Amino acid sequence: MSLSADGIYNFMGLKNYISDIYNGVKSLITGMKVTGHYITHPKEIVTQQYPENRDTLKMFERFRGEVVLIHDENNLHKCTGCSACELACPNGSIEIISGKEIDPETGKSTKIIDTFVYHLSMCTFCNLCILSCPTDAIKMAQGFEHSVFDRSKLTKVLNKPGSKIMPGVK
Amino acid sequence: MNFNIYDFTEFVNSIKLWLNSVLPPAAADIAGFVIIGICFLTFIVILGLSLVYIERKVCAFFQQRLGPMRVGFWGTAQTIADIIKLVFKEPLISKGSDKFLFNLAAFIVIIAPFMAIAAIPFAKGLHVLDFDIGLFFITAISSIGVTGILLAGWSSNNKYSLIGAMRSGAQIVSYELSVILSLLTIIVLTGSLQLSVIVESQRDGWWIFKGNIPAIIAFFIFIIASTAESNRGPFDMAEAESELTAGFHTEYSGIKFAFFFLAEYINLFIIAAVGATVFFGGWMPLHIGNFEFFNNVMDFIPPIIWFFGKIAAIIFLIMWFKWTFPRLRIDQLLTLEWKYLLPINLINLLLMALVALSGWHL
Amino acid sequence: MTEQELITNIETVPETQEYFINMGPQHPSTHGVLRLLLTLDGEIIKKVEPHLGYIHRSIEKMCEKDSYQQIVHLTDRMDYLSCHINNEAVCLCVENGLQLEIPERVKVIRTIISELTRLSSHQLWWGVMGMDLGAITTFLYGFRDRELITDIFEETCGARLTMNYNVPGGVMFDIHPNFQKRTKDFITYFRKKLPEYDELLTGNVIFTERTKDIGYLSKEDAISYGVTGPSGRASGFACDVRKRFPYSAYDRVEFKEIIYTEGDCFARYKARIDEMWESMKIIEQLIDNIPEGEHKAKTKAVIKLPEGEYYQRVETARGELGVYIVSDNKKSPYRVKFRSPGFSNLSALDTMARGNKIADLVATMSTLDLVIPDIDR
Amino acid sequence: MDNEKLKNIVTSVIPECEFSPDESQFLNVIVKPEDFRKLAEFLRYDPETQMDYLFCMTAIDWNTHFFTIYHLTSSVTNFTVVIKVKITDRETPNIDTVCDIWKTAEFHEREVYDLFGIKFNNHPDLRRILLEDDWVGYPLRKDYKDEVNIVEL
Repeated sequence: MSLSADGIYNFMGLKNYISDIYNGVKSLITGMKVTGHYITHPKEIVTQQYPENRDTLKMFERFRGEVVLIHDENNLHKCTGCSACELACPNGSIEIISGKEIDPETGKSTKIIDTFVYHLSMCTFCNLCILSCPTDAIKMAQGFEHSVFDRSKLTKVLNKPGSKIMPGVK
Repeated sequence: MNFNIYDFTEFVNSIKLWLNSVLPPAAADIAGFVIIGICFLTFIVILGLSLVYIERKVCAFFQQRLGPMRVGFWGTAQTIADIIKLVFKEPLISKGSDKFLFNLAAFIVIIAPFMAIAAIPFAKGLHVLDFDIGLFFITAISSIGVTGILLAGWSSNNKYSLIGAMRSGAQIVSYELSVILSLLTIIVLTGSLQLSVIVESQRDGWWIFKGNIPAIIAFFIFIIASTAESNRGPFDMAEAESELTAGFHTEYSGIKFAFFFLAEYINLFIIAAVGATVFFGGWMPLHIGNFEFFNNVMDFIPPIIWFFGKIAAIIFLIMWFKWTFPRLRIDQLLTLEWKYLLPINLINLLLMALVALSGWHL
Repeated sequence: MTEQELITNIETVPETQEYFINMGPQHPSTHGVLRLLLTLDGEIIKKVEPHLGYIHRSIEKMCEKDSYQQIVHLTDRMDYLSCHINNEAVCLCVENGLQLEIPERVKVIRTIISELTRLSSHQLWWGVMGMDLGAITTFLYGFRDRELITDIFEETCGARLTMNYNVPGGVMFDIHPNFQKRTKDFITYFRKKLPEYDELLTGNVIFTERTKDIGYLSKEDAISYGVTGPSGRASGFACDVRKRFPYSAYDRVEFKEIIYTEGDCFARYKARIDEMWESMKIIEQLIDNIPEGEHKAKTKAVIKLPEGEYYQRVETARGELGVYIVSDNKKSPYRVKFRSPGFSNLSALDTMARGNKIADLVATMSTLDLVIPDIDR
Repeated sequence: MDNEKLKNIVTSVIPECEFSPDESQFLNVIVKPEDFRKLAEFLRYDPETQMDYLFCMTAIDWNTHFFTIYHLTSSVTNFTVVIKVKITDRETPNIDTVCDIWKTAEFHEREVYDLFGIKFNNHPDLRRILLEDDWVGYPLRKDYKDEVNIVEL
């Protein structure tokens, strides 16, 4: 064994051995302090109890939950049936079945929507249909509770029965 | 019948006398066994359920969560619901497994803590087996459990289980040494393995305070080693969820899985009970020298509450470890034992002998 | 027993054998449906053979049918933890092809959200890494902090994970009025919480024992295997695309390229932790200086890229993502190739894990930060 | 190093290579499959080029022929070159492997084999990587038909 000062203090590596233990225990206690802090501060708990807080739970206005066709109080919507959204959709989750309506005043036939079919099961909520809509007839709503027992319920018809296109929207 | 919360001796004796008076001696003995057995079964089930609940809650609070909240008030009935689910689950046995050993393993695992719990003194006079090798009996019996783990891993016909079982074997063989040596450190002072004597010797103060520095070191080694022995995190190599999916009990389902689960928690209880008995005076209240008033106030708290309070504190400490630290690797686990704990333990034992000889302890 | 019999008896003692274990496709630490076929000798790994494709969705084939706007949302589903950066890569590539001048505001917004994405990805990685090593509490802490970022995303972009906030030419909406305040609040909060990560895991003696000198990858191997991102930089491979080929607003911010030379799990861990500090620095430099202007350049409804080939590389949270678009002047690309970082990073796993134990493989895998949909595409 | 110099270097190794138009992003070199291996080895080990990082490798089906495309860069000089190998044989397309030069090519070549059916000679472990082993056809080829899985919108 060398007689250097280090050699004496570090007798047979004993110093390293002890400092290993000391540093190890110290690091463990540092870790325990962090968890210890949180168990003594129950006010910092971040859990949200979901179904219970349903009333107070408000989604952000931009949150994309499902596509809806906007109807006003007179059951009028703005969809002209141009099927721009159908083309923009990457997954084919929008199907527009259009019909013809003859304007009683001018006698011209105009294209209107018959049914606006929305397959929620195929939608990826990419927002492209909303961007492509020239008349802002559709928007993303905040509803997110989509689970159903029957898959066919996910195929929705967005235009309400008896709804009409808003006058003046082309 | 004379029920006294501070001393159960008379109460237990009166039951014995009553049994002997209504039954022939042999039948009275058998009836006594049955009563004790039923008591312990109920106790263990309640204990297991409540410990699972406590663990989940404690873990949740460490992690800034709420834990189970749905079933019952604050989720108190959650574990009962879990047990009901486990009982009704199909007990699957995987193809190619050794069916006999597979079933046997679950029972061995649960029997070991059942036997060990008998020797634990709950309060004065509330003690089933009080023989002169009590501590030895507990350490010996509780290490039978590893046989069950080995069998479970071997008979499952699953390589993950096998690795887990082998790890567990290596681990328990190593850590058994440290547990016993750290307990021996205190035995040097008490001079007896009988648990009631150990408790009685701490009437004027617990060994962790009286026994000077070596006792404190011994306590921490005991906690570390016994956590490892019960296969709990950070030493849960045998289960090692992220490496071996679930280790030795990968293939178990239903009630047999519940046995493994229950055994883990009862082992936890036994460790804490032994630790409390040896280091913290068992059911003995906290007494400080000549502070008569303080000692009287402490005496007013029933011993059974003292005992369970100490156990709860130790269990909390072990849970704190589990929910803070990452898991060790198997070779590091063995390094920790053979390079650190065992040498420290041996030196500590020598120190304690020195302390005992020189009378430095209180 | 004669001597001869003894010798034959000794010879019939079975030798140790190598055996196989299937790790995955369902396994807690493969983080998805990755299957690793391990050849083991006891607990020592002799060989790791990844079997991929359990979540292959043929995104490249789908791109050949979709318009350029539609491609963007598919990239969300590759590396879902750095979805914004993936989107950005496609958009930059398309803008590059169209020679489109995008507003300064867009560049800054994209950079801020990219860095937030990187932060959230690293937070998740930190939590999962701790969980892989057995410290389950870290998982919850990581997610706790990540939640605040996803809230910012939800408010501004409209979704928490697959945001699809980019469109060719800009971003989908302008930033929400609360965006700057929320982001600043988050940075102040996270500057306090990040040291906690160090206390809980980085300094922990068990953790350092588990990660130091484990899963070593040399610089030569890192370059040869194309291991990029924090994993590559931990081996000394200076591969930060943000520095080498600055895009968006990275040319005007100051940040350090984190380089470690150890090449082990701990270096990869440290690289990511340090990267979180750098990301916060970048965000702080930009958040108050978002230039006024349009949030989107004018593009035609049907985008047709001129004939040619376009390559765009960006730095995702996992490494270098390359988007290679070959166009034949139609409304959908002729061929799209995504050079995903995870795919190349995974190929180095065998080299890194050999000779280590099963537990080390788990540590190595989690420091590589694999996202399986990114690998399989 | 600039494009001109690199062009000269490449021509000195493979005299009959083509270069793509100037306005493309990187320098594109189009070579024949039999010359490719030589060029790859040269670019990797020549002290002047040191293309040690293959950052993207893929293939394109141009109906009459395939291109396998190697994006190479150097971690030392930061210069990028794209090698395109024109494979005219559609029935049994094959090309030499480079996975001993750039290890990352091992996975990428398997992917190309999986999706395009281009065989890489001397590849140590050429199996399908993303699709199942019994998959019929090569999906990224332009003439690939799958009535079940591909829905034409």
